[in-house]
Amino acid sequence: MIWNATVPFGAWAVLSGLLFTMGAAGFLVRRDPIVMFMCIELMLNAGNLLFVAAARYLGVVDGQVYVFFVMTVAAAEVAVGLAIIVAIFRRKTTIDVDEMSEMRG
Amino acid sequence: MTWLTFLIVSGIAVIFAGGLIFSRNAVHGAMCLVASFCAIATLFLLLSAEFIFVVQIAVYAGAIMVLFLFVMMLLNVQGQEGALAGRAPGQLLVALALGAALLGQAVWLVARGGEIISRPARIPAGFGSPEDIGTALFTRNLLPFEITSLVLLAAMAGAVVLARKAGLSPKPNGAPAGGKPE
Amino acid sequence: MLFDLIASFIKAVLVFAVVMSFVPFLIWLERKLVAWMQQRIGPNRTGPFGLLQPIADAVKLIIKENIFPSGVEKITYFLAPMMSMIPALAAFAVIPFGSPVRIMGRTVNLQVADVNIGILYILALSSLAVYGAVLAGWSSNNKYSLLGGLRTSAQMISYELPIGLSVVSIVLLTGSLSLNEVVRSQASHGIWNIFPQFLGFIILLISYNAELNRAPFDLGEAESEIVAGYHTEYSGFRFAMFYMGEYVNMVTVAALVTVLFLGGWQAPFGPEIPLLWFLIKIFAFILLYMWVRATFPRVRYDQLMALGWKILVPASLANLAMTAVIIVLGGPNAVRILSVGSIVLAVLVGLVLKAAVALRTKSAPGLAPPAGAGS
Amino acid sequence: MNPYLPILFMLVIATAFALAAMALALFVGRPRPGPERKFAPYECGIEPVGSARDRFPVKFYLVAMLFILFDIEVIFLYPWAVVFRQLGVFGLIEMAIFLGILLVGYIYVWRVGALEWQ
Repeated sequence: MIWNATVPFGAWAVLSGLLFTMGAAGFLVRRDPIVMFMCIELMLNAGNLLFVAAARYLGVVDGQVYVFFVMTVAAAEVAVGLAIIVAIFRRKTTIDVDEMSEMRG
Repeated sequence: MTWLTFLIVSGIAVIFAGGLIFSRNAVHGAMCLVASFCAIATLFLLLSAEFIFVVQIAVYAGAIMVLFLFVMMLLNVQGQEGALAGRAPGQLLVALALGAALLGQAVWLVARGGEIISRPARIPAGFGSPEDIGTALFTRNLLPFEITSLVLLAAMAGAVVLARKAGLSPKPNGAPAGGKPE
Repeated sequence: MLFDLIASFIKAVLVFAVVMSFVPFLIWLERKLVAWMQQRIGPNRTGPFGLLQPIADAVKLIIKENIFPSGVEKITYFLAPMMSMIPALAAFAVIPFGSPVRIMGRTVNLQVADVNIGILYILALSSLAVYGAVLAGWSSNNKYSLLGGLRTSAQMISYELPIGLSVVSIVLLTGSLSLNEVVRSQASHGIWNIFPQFLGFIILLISYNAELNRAPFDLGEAESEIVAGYHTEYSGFRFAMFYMGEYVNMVTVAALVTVLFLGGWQAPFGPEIPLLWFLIKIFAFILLYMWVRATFPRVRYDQLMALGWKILVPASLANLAMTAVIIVLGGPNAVRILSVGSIVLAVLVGLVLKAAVALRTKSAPGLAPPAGAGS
Repeated sequence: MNPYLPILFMLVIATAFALAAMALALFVGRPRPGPERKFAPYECGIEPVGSARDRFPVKFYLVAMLFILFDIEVIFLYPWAVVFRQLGVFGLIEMAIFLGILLVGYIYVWRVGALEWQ
């Protein structure tokens, strides 16, 4: 039965690539910075998935440890990034990225 | 780990990821992303990464996405933005090209990489258990672990400073530190 | 394989049924008990001692008109009550409620799923319960609901930190994240974790009270300020879902605390009867929470947040540091040293707190309680 | 058998119960038509004033932000606690450094008043 066959590593790579692509595409086409941020999280997760799959297929647990670090960085990045969004919104009352393109103080 | 479970769970993950991209409402998008993260967590379980499975749920679904929801509520986002609303058309083009390139890469990986590692390695019984992770984390990866605390410290300080700049802190004018009010 | 599959399915169904049947009884018990403590009568019309009141309530709620108020965000509004209920039930899957028994010549664990990471699994699921409150508040098209939802969720996430930190101390003593292992280690230490981790127990008690949004920490549904909080706009069975979720959560927390601190299913004395001691401990814990609810006045929101961030977080960190240092230095006697140390420390902290309160009431006469009320 | 399968059972049972109950309520308690006011949000019992989607104090954001950073710290503590006995004094020292650095952050956050709720 094909349904009971072992999943090859390539399938995980494709899945991870698909999720990453969706995240990247979402990041490019959406304008709401919060949604764009969530797309970045999706991309990070796609990376994590590949890490874990590689850890499993190579039999080295360190890949899972790296996922840990990625999550830490993601949490730090979200905390600061959302703080920036909140701060900008407080000043400009818009959170459309195309509106906040000027970078001069 | 069989094809059937893999296909079902990854299908759920992909569908909800699509929900994030196409949802008109940011809160719905966040809920889709939570569901997608839970599906990815289940995939971690299939890869015998049980500790990462539960950390994924606790950190991504339980903490990070809550922060997103809070910000949406604070900023009163109601999703007036149309899904896929017109950015510069070039960006959509770039997105499509990027997607095509990545998919091509993935296909190449299947075609070529499949030969490199096709079957899962033999793993010891406790693979991916908290003990296993702990040993790897606190012996071989000690330096990154310690540096992690600096990342967290920097994030903490950065976010608090940004919040103060925006006048969100109760004492925006830099009231004397240390004095315990009241 | 098949046997295991069927057995675990039956166990899941049984656990679900038992927990759900606790809920009406607990609702009745709480109403009766609080009424008794406050010199009221409580439900007494439907059935003997008003025992059928929860059933009547359930029937009433289910045949109520199923109204979507205008302006609600329908999908989220529909999903939110379920999201506060399902994690609480699913968390129960990893709780061990008895030592393994032999059925049909096979050993069956009295636990739905014996997983390696049980403790963290429960904490992760309880952090998912936040969504119920925040989404209900957001979708309701009601400013009080939104404020209530934000308050409730901010409170829940704040108190998750002290909970997590005090559970780490338990893990230090046990060396495993499996709840089965926690019970076994308490048996092998010969002493329940409540003694070596007395401070952790107190911290967890307070934090879970806040995490469950029960009085005196029910700021998210402070009637006098924000109506009923995040579930103001909910009626009929959707409201019942929130209500049941609250009680299921309480049972889950009681079971978790029983396993972590009170030795799980072990008998304190006498023979070990399956389930009996476990249920007694759970009920003792729930009764304690009901007593607390009937006794204390509601705190202010700033007091609540200050308690969580400025007192419980440092206290649980200190407890963790103490536990770790004593385990390293104490060697085989660590558990005994910890037991004595934590009890002495708790008494000292209690005395200091009492002195501080006495000093404060003396220096601020306006705040002094009326003569005769308390010491 | 995968030890996580029963958790799936439990999830399915809980979800099925919740969905069934909601569906039953939807079927039994079909709303009868009434004036528009009947379906207006209850709020606090009187006519709603202003929009329900107002902006909110950003204190809530700060709390959630601090929570995720400390939550990560707590998560790191779990594998450490599990292997603590093998690591011994070495483990104690490395975690003391980690927590010490984060304690600096905690003290900073406290001193700038981010923990005050006003």
